[in-house]
Amino acid sequence: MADAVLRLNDVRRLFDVSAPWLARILSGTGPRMLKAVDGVTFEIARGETFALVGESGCGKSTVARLVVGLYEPSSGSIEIDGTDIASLKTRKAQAPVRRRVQMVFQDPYASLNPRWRVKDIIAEPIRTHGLIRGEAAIRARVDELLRQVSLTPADGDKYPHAFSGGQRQRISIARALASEPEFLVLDEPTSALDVSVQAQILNLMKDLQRRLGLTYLFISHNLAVIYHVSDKVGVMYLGRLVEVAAKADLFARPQHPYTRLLLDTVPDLAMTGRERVAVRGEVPNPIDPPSGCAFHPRCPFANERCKTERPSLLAAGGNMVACHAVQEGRLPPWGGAA
Amino acid sequence: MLAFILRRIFQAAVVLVAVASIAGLLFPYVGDPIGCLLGQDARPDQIRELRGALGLDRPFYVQFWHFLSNAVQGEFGLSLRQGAKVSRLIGERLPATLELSFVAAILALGAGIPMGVYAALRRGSFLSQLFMTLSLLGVSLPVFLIGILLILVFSVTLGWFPSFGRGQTVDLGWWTSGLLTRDGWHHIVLPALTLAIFQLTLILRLVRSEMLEVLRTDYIKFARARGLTNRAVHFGHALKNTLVPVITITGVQVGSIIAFAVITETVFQWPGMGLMFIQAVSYADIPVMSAYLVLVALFFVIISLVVDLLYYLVDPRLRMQRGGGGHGR
Amino acid sequence: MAVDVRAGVVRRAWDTDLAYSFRNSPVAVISAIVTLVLILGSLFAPWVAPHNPFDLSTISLIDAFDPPQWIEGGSPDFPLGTDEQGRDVLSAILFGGRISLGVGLFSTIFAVVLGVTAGLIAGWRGGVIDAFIMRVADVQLSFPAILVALLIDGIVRSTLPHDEQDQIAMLVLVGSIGLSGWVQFARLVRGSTLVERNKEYVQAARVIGVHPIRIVVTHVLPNVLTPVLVVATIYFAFAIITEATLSFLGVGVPPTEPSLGTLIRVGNGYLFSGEWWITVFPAVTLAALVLSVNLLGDWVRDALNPRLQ
Amino acid sequence: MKPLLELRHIRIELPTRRGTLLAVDDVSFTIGEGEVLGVVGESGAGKSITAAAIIGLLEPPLRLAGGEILLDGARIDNLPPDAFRRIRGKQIGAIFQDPLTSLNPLYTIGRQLVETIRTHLPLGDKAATARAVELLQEVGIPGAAERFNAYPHQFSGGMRQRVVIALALAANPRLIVADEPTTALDVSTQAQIIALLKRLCRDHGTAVMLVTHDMGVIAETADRVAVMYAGRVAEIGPVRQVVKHPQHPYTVGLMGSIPSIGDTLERLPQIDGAMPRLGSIPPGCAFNPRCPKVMERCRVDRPDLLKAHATEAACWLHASISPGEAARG
Repeated sequence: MADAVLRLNDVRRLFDVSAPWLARILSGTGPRMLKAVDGVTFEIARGETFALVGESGCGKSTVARLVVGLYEPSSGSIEIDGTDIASLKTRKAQAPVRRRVQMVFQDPYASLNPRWRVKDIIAEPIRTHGLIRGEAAIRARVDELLRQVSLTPADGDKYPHAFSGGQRQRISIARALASEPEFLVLDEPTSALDVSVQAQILNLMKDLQRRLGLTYLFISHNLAVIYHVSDKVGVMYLGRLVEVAAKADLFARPQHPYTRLLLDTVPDLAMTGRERVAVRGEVPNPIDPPSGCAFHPRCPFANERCKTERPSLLAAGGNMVACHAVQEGRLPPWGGAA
Repeated sequence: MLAFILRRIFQAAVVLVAVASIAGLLFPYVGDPIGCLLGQDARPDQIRELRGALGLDRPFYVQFWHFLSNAVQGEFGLSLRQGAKVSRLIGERLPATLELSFVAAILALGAGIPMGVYAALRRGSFLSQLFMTLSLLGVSLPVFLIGILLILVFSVTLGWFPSFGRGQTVDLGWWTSGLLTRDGWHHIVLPALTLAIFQLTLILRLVRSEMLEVLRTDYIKFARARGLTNRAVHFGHALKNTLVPVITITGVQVGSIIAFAVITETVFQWPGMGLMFIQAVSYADIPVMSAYLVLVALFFVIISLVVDLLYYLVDPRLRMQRGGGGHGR
Repeated sequence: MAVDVRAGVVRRAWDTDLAYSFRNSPVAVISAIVTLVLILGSLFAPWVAPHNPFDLSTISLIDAFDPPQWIEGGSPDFPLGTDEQGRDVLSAILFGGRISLGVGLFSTIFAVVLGVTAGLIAGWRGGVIDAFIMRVADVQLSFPAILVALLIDGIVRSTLPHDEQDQIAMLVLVGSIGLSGWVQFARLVRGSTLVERNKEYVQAARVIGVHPIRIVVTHVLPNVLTPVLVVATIYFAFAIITEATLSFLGVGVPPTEPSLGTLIRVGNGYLFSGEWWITVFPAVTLAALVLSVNLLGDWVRDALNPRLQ
Repeated sequence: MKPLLELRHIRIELPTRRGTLLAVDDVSFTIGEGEVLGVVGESGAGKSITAAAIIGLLEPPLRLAGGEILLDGARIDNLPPDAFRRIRGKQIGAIFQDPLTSLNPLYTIGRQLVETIRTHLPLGDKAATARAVELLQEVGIPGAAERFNAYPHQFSGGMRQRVVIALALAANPRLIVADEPTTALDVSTQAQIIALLKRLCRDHGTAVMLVTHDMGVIAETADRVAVMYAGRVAEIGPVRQVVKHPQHPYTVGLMGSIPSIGDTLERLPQIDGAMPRLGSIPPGCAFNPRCPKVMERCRVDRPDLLKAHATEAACWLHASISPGEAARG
C-alpha cells in the first residue's frame, strides 16, 4: 500500500495516574501509568474507511485524539501523508498538515460552543487558516457548507440550541469540512443519536466520502454500524489491537476470541433464536491490566502461555491476529453469529 | 489513611510557616512604631536609643530569624505600645475570645443545621420561607450593624442585657472564665448572638442548598423507588450525604468566627484578642499583630485538620481509595 | 429602519426567559427598584441632596442634634435630622452612599478581573502554575476576607505618611477588598475552566488549530462567565459590607469623606444619649442597599440555573 | 384474565411559561402477569416519563393530568403518598439507567439491601441479612457473603447493576419497571445483564416493563412491544410481529434504519427530519410531516390505535381494515 494517508508505528500513550508522592512513599508503591494506547500499528489507505471497535477504556478514543494532535504520543510515530508529525517542531509548521486532518466528536451537544452563531462556528477554521479573505466570500462558503450537510443558509444565523442532535452533528461535520480536509476522524459520531437520525448521518458521511474523496477513521462500539460503514476493521482491547482485517473477513471469519465475544453480544434483531456463548467477566481496570495476553482471564481458550507471554499481531487466515491460540491452531472454527 | 493525615499535617505546617513568614517579612518594613511611641517631636538620640532597645537597628534578616525562632517557642517579644510581653497579653485575652467564639459557634451550628434541613425538606412551607427571608436579612446585615441593633433594642430600649464588657469572671489560674457566673452569661448573650447570626444564616443557606442538591440525585430517587419511608430517605440517606460538603464549608465558617470576633469585640468592648488586634493595628504594634496573625492561622489549621478527619470518617470512598491498592472502578 | 431594529432588540430582550422570570418575580422587581433609586440618588447626590454636608460654610453647630422633622424639635430643613456637627443626615447618607457604592463597585471589578484571570490561567495550564495559584488561594482562604482586607489596609496605612493616607485611602480600600476577594472568583473560574477545557467544542477548536490564547478568550471565557456574574452580584453586596465594616472599625475612608459605615460609627457614639437617628438612618440605608443587591443576586442565580427552568 | 398493570388514557403535562406541554398524551396499554413489555422510542418520546408515572415518581413540574393506572384492577395513581410508597419496592420494583449513581455511596450494599427488605417484609435483622446474601448470590455476585459489607465504589459497573437488580427484587415485586437498564454499560456487560434480568423474572414470575431505545434488546427480551412517538403509542403488538412486520410507517422506518450485520445496503433507508419537540407537535398525526405515506386526513385527524394485522397501529392507513374502529376517529 503505497498511498497511506495515515500510518501509526508502534504508538504508545501513557497517562500518569500515580497517587500523590507522599502516599506513594508511605505505601511503598511506585508511580502508576495508565497505558491507554500500548503499541498500536496500522495504516489507512486513501479513500478507505478504517474502523476501530472496542469497549470503553480500550483506548480507541485516545487513538483518535492522538491522530488529530490533541495528545502527543509517548512513543512511536504518527505519519500523515508520509510526514512524521513529530518532525515538525512548531505549531506553525504543523498547521498545514493538521488542517488536512479534522475530527467529528461524539456529543452533538458539547461539541458546539453554545454562545456562537452557527455561521461563526463553521467559519472558524476558514478564518484560522486564512483560507478565504473577505466576509462576503466567507459567508458564501459557509452557506455552501451548510447546503452540503443538508441544512439551509438561514440556519447559519441561529445558535446551536435551536437545533436537534442530528442537526448539530451536521453542523459539526460542516465545521470539519470547512478546512478542506482529506481525512476525517469520526469518534462515535452517531452513538448519542437516535437510530432514525443515525441512519441520516451515516448516509451523509457516505455521500460526502464519495463526493469529496475523503478518508475516514471511524470509531464506534457498535458492530452493526461498523459493518455498515467500514472497509477495514481493527478490534482493540485494553490499549492494544487484537485483530485487524478487511470487513468481510472479520465478520465472516473472526479469529480472536475477543472479536468473537463482541460479535456474540450483538443483539439478534432477526430473532433466529440463536443460542449464544455466555460472556464471562467485564473489562478489567486498564491501570493494571492482566499479564500476558490481557484477555486471558475472560478467554475460554487461555492456557499457561497466555498468562505470561504477550502475543503479537501476526497474519492468520487473511486477518492479523494477536492470539496464541490462533497461532497454535487450537481454536475451534467460528460457528457464525449473524 | 496515614498518608492522608501526614499530607494534611504537612500542608498545615506549610500554611503556618507561610503566614509566619509573611508576618515576619512585612512588619520590619511596616510603619514606624517609634513615631507612635515617642510622638512627633522626639529628639534623634531618643529615637536611636529606642531603636536599639527594640532591636530595630539590626539587619533585616537577623530580625526575621529572631522573630521566627521566637515564634516557634510561642514568644513574640514585647508589645511596643504596652511594654508587656506579648505572650502574656495574649494569655490574658485568649479566654475571652475563645469563650465568645465557642458559644457563638454552638449557637450557629445548633440552630443553623436543623433550620437548613427543615428549609430543604419543607420547601415552600410558611416556616421555611420565613427562615429563608430571615437568613437573607442576616446575610445582608453587617455584623457590626447587628450588634448595634441588638444594643439599641435590648440594652438601650429594653435594658435587659448589658452592652459592653465581660462582666464578672472567675480566675482559674491559667484561664479566666466568664461562663461560670450568672453575670458572665448575662454579658455574653448579646455579643454571642451578634457573632452567631451571620454564621447561622450562612450555614442555614448552605445546608439547605446542599440538601436540595442531594435530594435530586439518582440514589435518592432510587431509594424512593425501593419504597423506603420518607424518614429513612431524608434522614438516613440524604442527610449523611449532605454532611460531606457541609462539613468542609462549615469548618471554614466556624473558623471565620474568630475573625468576625474582631468586629463583635469592638462593638461590645469585649476584652478579647480581636479588640487587642484592632488597637495594635492603629498603633502599628508589630509584635502583637504578628502574634495574633500566627495564632489565628494556627486555629484555622487545627479546624481544617479536624474537618478533614471528619470528612474522612463520613466518606468510605476516601477511607478505601488511599492506603492500599484498592481499585477505583 | 434603525428604530425598527432597536424596537426589535427590545422586544426580543423583553421576550427572553430572563426577562420573563424578572417580570414574574415581585421580589426581583422591588429590589431592582430599591437598588436603582439608591444608586441614582447617590450618583446625583450633589443635585438631589438638600444640603452639601462637605461645604463647611453651610454647616452651623446651632443645627446640631436636630431630630427628624416629624419629631418635636425637628425642622423641615433637615428631613432626617442632623448629626453632632449640624450636618443634614439625609444629605450625608446620599453623599456617603456614593463612597460606599463606588468602593463596592470598583473593588468587585478588581476582584473579578484578578480572579477570572488567575482562574483561567490555573484551569487552562494546569500543572505547576495551577498548583502554585491554588496554594496561594488556599493560604489566603484560611484567613477570612475581612481580616485580609484589614491587614492589607493596616500595612499600607502604616507605611505611608499621614498626609498622603487620606488621599489614597479609597484606592487602598478598593485594593484591599479586591485582593481579599479574588480567591473565590479564581476557584470558581478554575473549576469551570477545567470542565470547559475538556468539552468537545474546545477540543474541536484545538483540532482546527486555533491559537490557545484565542481559544481561552473566545471559547472558554464566555462560557465560564455566567456563574461569575452571580457571584459578582453577591460579592458586590459583600464588598459594600466590608467597606462599611472597615470604616466602622476606623480603618476605612477618612472622616472627611464619610461613607455609610463611617456615619454609623460616628452615630454609634450618640446611641445612648438618645440621638438614635444619626446612626439608624445610615444603617437602614446600608441594610436596604445590601439586602436588595443580595435579593437581586439570589434571583439572578435562580433565573440562570438551567435546572430550575 | 385481568392484566397485572393497566394504563388508561394517561396524560402527563409539563407546565411552562409558554403554556402547558403534553409530554405523554393519551397512552394506554396493559402488562400481563409475568409478561415482558418492551417500550421503545427515541429520546423525548415519553417512554421514561411513562415509567416514572407508574412508580409514582414523576419529577415536578411534570404532573399526571389525566387517566388511570391500575394494579390488579385497583387504581394506584390517586393513592396518598404513603400508600403509594408501600407499593413501590413491594409490588413494583424499579431499575434505573446508571448503576454508578443509583446506589448511595456512603452505605454498604448489604445495609442498603437489608434496609429495603425490612421496609417491606416482616423479617428480623438476621433473616433479612440471610435473604440479602441469597439475593446477591442469585444475581451472580461472586463471594456474596464477603462482598456484603463492601461499598458501591468497590464494584464495577456491571456488578453494581447486579446489586441494583437485587435491590429491585428484594421484596419479590410482581412488576419491575426497568428504565434503560443497560444503556450505561459496556456492550459485553449489557448482554450479561439482559440475560440475568430475563432469567430472574422468568424464575420469579415477575412482569417487566423494559424501557429502552435499543430495538435489539427488546427483540431479545420482550414478549410484546410498544413503540412510542411524540408522547403517544404509535404501535403495539407481539414483538415478533412488530419487528418483522411493522404496520405503522414510523415503525417501518425505524426498523429499516437500524443497520445490521450481513446486509448489503449501500445506503440505509432513512426517515427524514427528527421527532418534533414537545412544543411543536403538529396537529393530526404527529408523524405526518415525516411520513412517506401521508394523506390529507393525517394532517387534521389524530388516529387512535387501530387493529392492523397482528398488531395495533395509530395510523389511518389501517382505517379501511377495520371500518368500525375508524368511524370513531
